[in-house]
Amino acid sequence: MANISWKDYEKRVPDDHFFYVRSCIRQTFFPGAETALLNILRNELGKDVFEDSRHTTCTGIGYHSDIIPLETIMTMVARQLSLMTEAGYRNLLVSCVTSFGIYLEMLDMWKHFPEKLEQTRDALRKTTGREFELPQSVVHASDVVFHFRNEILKRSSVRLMNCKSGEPLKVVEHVGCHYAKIFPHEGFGGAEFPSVLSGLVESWGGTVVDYPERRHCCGFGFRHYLIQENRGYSVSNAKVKFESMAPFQPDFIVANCPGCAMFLDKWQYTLAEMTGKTFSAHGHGIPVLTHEELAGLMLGMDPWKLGLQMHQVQVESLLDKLGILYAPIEKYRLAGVDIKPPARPSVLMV
Amino acid sequence: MYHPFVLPFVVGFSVMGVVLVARYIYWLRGMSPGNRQRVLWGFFSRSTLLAVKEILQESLLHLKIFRVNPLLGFMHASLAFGWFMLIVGGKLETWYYTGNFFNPPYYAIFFRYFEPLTEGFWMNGVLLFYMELSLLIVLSGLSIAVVKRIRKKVVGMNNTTRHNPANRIALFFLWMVFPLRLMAESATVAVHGGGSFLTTVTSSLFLSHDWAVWLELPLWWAYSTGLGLFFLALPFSRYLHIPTEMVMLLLKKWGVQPEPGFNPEKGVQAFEVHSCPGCGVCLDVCPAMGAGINSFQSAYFVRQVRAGHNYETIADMCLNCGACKEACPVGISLESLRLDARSHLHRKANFDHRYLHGTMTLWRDTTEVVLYTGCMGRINPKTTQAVKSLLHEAGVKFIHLDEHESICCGRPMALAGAAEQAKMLIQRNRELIHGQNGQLLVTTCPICYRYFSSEYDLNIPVLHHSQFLWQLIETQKLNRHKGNLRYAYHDPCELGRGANCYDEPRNLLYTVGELVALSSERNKALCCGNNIGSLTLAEEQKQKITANTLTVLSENSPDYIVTACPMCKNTLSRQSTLPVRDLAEVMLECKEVNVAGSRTRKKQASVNVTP
Amino acid sequence: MINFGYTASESRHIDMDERLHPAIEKMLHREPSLKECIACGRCAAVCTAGYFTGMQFYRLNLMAHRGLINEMKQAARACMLCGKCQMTCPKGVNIRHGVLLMSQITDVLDV
Amino acid sequence: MSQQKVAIVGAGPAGLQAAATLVSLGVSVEIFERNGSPGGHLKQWHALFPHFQNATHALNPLLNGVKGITMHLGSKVSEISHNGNTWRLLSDDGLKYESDAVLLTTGFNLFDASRKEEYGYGVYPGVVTSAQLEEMFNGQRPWPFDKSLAAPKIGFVHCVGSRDVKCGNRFCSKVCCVTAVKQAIEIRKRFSDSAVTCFYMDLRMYGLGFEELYHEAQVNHQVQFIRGRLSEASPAVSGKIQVKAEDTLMGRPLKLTLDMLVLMVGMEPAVKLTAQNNHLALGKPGFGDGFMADRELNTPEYLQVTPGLFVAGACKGPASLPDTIQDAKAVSVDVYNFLKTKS
Repeated sequence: MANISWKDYEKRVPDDHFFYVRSCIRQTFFPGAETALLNILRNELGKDVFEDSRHTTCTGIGYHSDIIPLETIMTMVARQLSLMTEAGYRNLLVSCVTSFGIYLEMLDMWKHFPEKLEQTRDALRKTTGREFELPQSVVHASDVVFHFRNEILKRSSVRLMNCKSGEPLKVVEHVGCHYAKIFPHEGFGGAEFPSVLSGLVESWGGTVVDYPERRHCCGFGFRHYLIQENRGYSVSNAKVKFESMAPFQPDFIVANCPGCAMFLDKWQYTLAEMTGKTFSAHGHGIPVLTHEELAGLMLGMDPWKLGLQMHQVQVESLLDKLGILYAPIEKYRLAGVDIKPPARPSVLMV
Repeated sequence: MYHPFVLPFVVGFSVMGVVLVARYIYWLRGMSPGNRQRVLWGFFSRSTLLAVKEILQESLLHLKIFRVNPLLGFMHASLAFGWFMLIVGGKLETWYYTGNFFNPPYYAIFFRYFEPLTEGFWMNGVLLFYMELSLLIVLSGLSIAVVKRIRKKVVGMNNTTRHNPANRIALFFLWMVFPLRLMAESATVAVHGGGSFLTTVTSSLFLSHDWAVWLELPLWWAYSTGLGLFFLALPFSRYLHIPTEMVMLLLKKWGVQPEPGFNPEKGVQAFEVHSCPGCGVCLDVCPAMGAGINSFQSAYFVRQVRAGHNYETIADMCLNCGACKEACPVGISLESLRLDARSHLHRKANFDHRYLHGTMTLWRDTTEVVLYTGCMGRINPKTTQAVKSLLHEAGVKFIHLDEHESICCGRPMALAGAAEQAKMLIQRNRELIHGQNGQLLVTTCPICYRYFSSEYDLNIPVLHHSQFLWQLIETQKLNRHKGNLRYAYHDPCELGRGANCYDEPRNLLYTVGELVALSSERNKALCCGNNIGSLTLAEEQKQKITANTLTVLSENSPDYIVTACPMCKNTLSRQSTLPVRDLAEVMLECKEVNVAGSRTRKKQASVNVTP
Repeated sequence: MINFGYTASESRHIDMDERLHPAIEKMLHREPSLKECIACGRCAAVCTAGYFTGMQFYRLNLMAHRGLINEMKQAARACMLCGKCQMTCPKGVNIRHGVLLMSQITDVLDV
Repeated sequence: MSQQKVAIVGAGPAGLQAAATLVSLGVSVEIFERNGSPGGHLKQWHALFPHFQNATHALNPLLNGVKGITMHLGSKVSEISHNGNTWRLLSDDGLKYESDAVLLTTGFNLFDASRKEEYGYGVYPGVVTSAQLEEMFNGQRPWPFDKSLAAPKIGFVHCVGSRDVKCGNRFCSKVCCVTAVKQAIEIRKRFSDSAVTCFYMDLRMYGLGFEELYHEAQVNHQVQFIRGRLSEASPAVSGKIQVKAEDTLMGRPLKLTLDMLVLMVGMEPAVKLTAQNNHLALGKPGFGDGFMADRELNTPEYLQVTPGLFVAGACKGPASLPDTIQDAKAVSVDVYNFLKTKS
């Protein structure tokens, strides 16, 4: 193919018929985001997104903590694919960036070491009696949202602009490392210039902040934060990133991996407690959204239904900027029942 | 016996008296109890007589200046002693005339106005003549002072002190006083007659009778005002040295010790600081003057210390070579004053050498000589090599204490004003030296030698290697034949002025060759320019001083420039076109070659390009 | 501040954005030759105190120029002011005066 | 015999000097210059090291030297061929010329800084090259930062495209270090309270007067010299550039925000001798790839692969202006001697 620079590399994304596999962290910490994505794809865009309740974890947390042998992971992935084959789908839609990396890694290993593929088929047959076929394409949730960004824009009255001043919002986009850094061809714009989120932001009216530590790791990484002794390393990484983006005073951060979103959000509280400093001018911190939550807001979904009140950094200031209406008293009412709001942090203004 | 014109004099004189007494009491009060005891015991002791003798010799006759520069000496003597003669003469006149000893003070000074005509052999003859002679002496001194101000070369001085406004005003009044007296007395003589040789000549030359009648009183007024103003200015100008020096000499004779630390307003140090007349003798001897650097000389340093401000930069700049201290006619301890000022300036610096515990333990059996080459030893390996081979040749058993690593002797820290913080160095070095149980400590560096002998109180004697080599020659442990090489010997400041060792090096050179005479040597030797004493002199300034010293050293084109200090040798050899050697190297080299040695260093080719 | 059982480490970056510390600026004004140091290491090689401790003047000078005042002041304490370094310095830096100023530097180099 | 002719390819300082010398020796000369005007890089330069001599003082004598000599501007020589003992030149605008000898004074191109993308040249407006800075001093180019800024912070990066295998140039371009120090002083003089920092690997102040320049920069202008090659430049707030480098003497990373980053771009041969045009080769290409070599470095004889083809100036390797002018004179005399033997 003509040699084009990575900046303009476009990845092929199928238009329909996805077999969806969930993310452990996303459904645990951001259940609203998960259902929002499915809601958007199925109801708003009318896509066929099939989900088999029997599918399991992709073993990501264990794999990245070195406690699961490779063969086990291969068999688990094979089992997922067998569910997909059974449901008759060929396009795998992955919700979490880490599992996206794992599925691609396994497929890549099978490509280079066919005997491994045979062993996995044999192992799966012995343990579950199942057969599986390799998927035609593997895409991440943010690929799909990026792919249908114009359709979503058509259906949306919201623009990533300050509703009063009309200024485009300054957005920091953070792409999960396993999205394109392992297999550059699997991400829009390759490893160096991933455009899956910046494309979203720019097409929805925002401007992307190009700050010095833009490509720096957010500090999530299972290996970093699982054991308390390592967490210092994890929070220090996030600190480097925040200190580098702070001068640009971004309006919010959008991330496509549940881990990055969660930690960029949670570490702001920890850092505030540790250093007494917040990274936003007014002391509320920089709100962090995942791409599904952003898409949900664009499509007018209720912020509290999206579960944005569960974020560490409150999002009201962002909602005001976007001009999205929300009922403050509903913030902590779940199905009509008042739940006790979380304790107020000492430094981070809520 | 009174006329209003005496009032300015009386006011001036009494104000001066009050101010002086107040300041002296303030300074004396600052003395420690021990010093007070010494003053009380000294007061009625023989040392007071000695002090009076020295006051006569120095404060009045300025004999020290005479030895250095006779014309300058005469100028000071005539001014001081002449004025003293006037005062005594006035006292005698009034005493003899009125018969009682005590008269109003102004009466003696303006006696001539009150009693224009006096008769009798004593009054009109001897005393009158004596008074006019004294006046003439003072005026002669004054005229030299004026000439010095205009063309200092005539008086044999290259530099005179740049005076600040206060000194210039006081100088002006001093110069006015005596001519006015002459004119006033001549006017009275012109009006009433009488007078001796001087006044009669002046009045006939300048003052006709009717002019004199009109001018007489104004002149006396002018004379009295001049005196009064001078006395007013005295306590705040360089002339404060006149009374203060006398008190200082007394205190010193009584053995009063300077108070610890830098306090120019306490005890004998205060008297020393205020005895500096700013005479400028220290300017000519300062090696930096030859290089055109004239901002930090002692005259200016003491003046700023007295003023109490901006002495900081010049305190750090001086090379501390001791030339000014040697030449100072008043004998002010300039070096300790400067070092005290530096320790005050750098009091916040804190050094910590506790890491020296347990280092360099060299416990060996007894030995004859402990050789200490110091920090600079390693920068001049040839000197160390030479000393060692000479010691071997002389069969002396020695240990080279700091062959591998050395601990600084502490003198550089003292020169930077951090003497207290060098205690650890001194203590550790002493332990190591004593640890060798040697009988003698020999060091190749005059800087260390001076500190070992003054600060260390070692249990064995210490010699500089030049002294020890001379001992070896005298005891025939080393013998050399006389060659015909011409050597110019540079006296290192710390060995010559610092430790009073001038002759041994010269004897050594004399045994092996000819000694070239230099325009300034021994205690007047110039500094090599890189003395460790200076803190803030820039590299270029030091190089200029070195260049100037080298011109003196090579003025009679010697074959070798020889010195006895690693610092001087390193510094001089950087810029010298002549080869520079340490004494030990010369002694070693002469063993092989007695005839004119080959010049090892090619002369720098100087090509003149004609356009 | 809550103790989480782990801490965020400070960045090891030297921030060159702020101008030199006023005390360092004043020191460099009083001893301009300090600015000429090219960190060739000769001073550290001949250093008498350097034999026993990690005393290296060129690093002190670098610390001064990078604003690390406390480390500089602490390291300067080992010096014996013997002046060997100054004898060998190829750029004629007045090292003795430099170290003296460095060891007495306070927030404001008052003398 | 008719007057002998020499074709000079390139009207930079080398070409102009060679032309003047040859004409003074009675040889007829024609110059071919691909740009619109003669003078090479010198015409865009402001001041020359080490004494800040104005570039026009060096350029004007060279230009006056070639008055009356035919000069084909804007014509790029595309073909040089040789048969018997006459040379034929073809230029892309259709000129033909025959001569008895050809003197190549094609000189150098400045390294294209965009090939070091991590320095952000062409990406961030504040990143400029040393040549562009000279144009700013000349007023031919606007300053990339707001001149009324209180204390502008300017950084210089040495060895951009030189001594760097990643750019294919192992050689040192010799003159960028001293140029950087000169420009640093000019910046300090132009913007009195600016802060200038130079990131260097070794400071090669090889010539007379250069160390004094370095001394002046350090002591009189407080230029900070940091030994550490710049790793990357990234955008900071309001168009500033944040640079990261390792201070290898301190062993510590350091961070600095700059208003302008000047890249000291190295030299590359304007005409790159490669396999294709090696018939032009005067023996194996010299040190660094692409520079021409007409003889072994230290021996006077020419390799003379094809007699009559001479080379002078910076096309033989990085050279300062004095080097170039001396070389041009020397080679002109060789050309003259060659012509004498031929006729």
